[in-house]
Amino acid sequence: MSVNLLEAENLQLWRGDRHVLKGVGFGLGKGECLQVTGTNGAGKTTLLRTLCGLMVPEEGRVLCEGRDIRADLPAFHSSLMYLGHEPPLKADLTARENLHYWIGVRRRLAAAGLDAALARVGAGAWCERLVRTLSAGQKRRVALAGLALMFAPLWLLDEPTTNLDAEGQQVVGALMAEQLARGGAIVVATHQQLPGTVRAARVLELAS
Amino acid sequence: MSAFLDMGGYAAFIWPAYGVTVAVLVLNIIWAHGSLKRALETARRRSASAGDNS
Amino acid sequence: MSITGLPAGVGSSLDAAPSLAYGAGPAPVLAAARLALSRDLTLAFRKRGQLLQPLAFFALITLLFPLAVSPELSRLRGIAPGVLWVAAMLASLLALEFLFRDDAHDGTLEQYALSGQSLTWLLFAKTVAHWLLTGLPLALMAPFAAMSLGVPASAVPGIVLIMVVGTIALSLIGAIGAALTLGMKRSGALLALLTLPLSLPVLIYGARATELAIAGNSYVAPLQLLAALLVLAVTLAPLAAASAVRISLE
Amino acid sequence: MMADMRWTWFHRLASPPYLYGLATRLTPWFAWPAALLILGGFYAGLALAPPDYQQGEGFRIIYVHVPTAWMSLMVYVTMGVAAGVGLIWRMKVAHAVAASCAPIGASFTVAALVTGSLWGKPMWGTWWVWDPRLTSELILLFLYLGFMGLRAGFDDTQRADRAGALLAIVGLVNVPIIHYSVIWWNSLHQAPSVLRFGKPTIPGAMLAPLLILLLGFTLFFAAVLLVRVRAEILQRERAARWIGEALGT
Repeated sequence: MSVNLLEAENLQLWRGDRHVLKGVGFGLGKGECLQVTGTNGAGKTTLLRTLCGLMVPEEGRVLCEGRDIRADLPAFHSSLMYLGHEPPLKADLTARENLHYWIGVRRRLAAAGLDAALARVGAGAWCERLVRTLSAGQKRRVALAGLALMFAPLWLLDEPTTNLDAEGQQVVGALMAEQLARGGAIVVATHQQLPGTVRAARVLELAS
Repeated sequence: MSAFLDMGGYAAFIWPAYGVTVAVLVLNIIWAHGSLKRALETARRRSASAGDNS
Repeated sequence: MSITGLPAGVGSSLDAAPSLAYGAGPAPVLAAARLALSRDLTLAFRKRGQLLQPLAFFALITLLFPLAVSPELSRLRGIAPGVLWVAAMLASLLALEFLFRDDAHDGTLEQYALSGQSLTWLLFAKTVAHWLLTGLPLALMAPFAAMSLGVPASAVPGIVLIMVVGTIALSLIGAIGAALTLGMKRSGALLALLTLPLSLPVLIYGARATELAIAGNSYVAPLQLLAALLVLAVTLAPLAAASAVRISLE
Repeated sequence: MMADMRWTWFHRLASPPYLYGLATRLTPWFAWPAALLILGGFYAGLALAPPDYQQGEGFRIIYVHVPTAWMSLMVYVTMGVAAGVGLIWRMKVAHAVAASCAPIGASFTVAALVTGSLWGKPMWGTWWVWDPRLTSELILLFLYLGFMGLRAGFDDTQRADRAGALLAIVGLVNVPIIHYSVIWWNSLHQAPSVLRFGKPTIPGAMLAPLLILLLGFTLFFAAVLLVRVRAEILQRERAARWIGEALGT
């Protein structure tokens, strides 16, 4: 039996009085995509944040390749890319500078790579503009370029297609398909249909 | 007795000092019991309403 | 615990995949910290107006004392160390609110916490950037404020040196308070309540050293104590700030 | 195996129902001796102890000032240690202990300041002197207020617990630094004529009431803390099933 890339065991988490995660468990192998659905406030974002180790469940644990992620969080984080619903961009930096600082903190970056990633998401024409002048969809694309640059085996995406037009959604779909094809895994929280040709190996519905 | 209360002329300092200390002791007891009572009441109400629901 | 057994181009095995044009390998922690530093400096220079605020505040407080106490330089000289340090403490406190606020809001701190790099180092870099933008200008401006209070020019090098050491310590201690109050709607008064008592030793040694410098005496002893505080703050404060940021992300 | 045995008490204490029951049972065992010791100590301090040859009857304030000052510091240390345990082992009940400590400690810090000032007036001639002990006590009050203010600033108990705990630990590291800085500062500006609270060698008849009161106040703290901890546990565990069983509803 092969070890799962990511595995959650009986995650229990309370927020004050609210029992947000009630025994969530799943296994996710290489090249698989898990779709997390549920109404607003059902705990999709909480689950993603727990999976990446920002929140600590009261019970249960998250395993990466069979080892508890708490044993070595920095190593786990360097093989993970988490994209929240707001792209972490600075309004007073250009799109390109944002990517340079954001991804550069994690990985060595070459200028050519940066340009290629920006072209990939269709940001080549406006990547030197300040982010404050970009539309919500354009900001989202810059965040996608970050995804394209980070070759993390594990992607945790929170509503990746928000604010994107049809073409942008195709880019997300292509990026996700590529990630799965090279053996990475994706956990995606969305109540929309998965973009492009991506199919979820598993669907996890969170009840509120 | 009045000599004791006079405290050798230091009465104006000694008795307020003891008064403040005793007040803090008593207030601590009252506060602690008050918070426990409130917590108990809330807990009782909650467990009673939980019992009704099931 | 890097993930193994994935095809080339994925995760840690990326290092062995030169075919990818993107450049490879995790960034060394010092390079990451340098990037975090230059990012904050770049951002600050895009919004230059904010840089001047603590300086103007510092000058304004210094101005209050001659008006409130007396314009006599001989009297002002006596209270100059206290005025300089109280003004420096309040000015650096004012600037602290912006230290993590924006980065917490737009998710940058979250990405730092998930970068696989040491959050302690990244926050240390941020604090250094903050000091370069607020503490250092304050230390450089202190001589002018001091001379307006009747301090002799001979004391200027000493004052700058003492101020440099003291303001670094103030920034580091302040970073803990700033990180603890993240996620609160209104934190101004609370930030002062948390930070000022913890920075009192800096005030005590800094003001004493300044007093000795103004009198033309040796200020080595209090400066050494100030430096000891700085060493302690450098080793412990970023750790505490990193834990506080992690708590705010939970 | 030995290690397991040694740690069971720690894990039992960490369980809210166990600690709740233990606190309920233990409270009278601390409360009654505390009441006896404090009443006896006050009587001995006010009536039995001989007057001081220098300060006359005025020295009797020592029997309220020193115990309250001792409490202010001891409670802070307890709070810091509990906070550390809570932060490191993610133990909910330890956070409940730390949160319960703050108002108790703050109230005794106020008492120490007031009694110190009342002692200072006949000795120094002014209500307030920047004496190192009083100054440190005042800073300690601000540390308590900061801790309570930070906790109050969060809506979410878990976050308040963890942020407060970190502050308590930072404060605990800082308390000695602040204290020695204040002593150092004061040694520079000492006015020669001032009569200071020294470390006088107290004769046995004067010392005995003080020791009785120190023990009495410590037991009093334990009793009040246990009651407050129960309230905090009830608040934190309000969704848990054991509460209904414990209350018999």
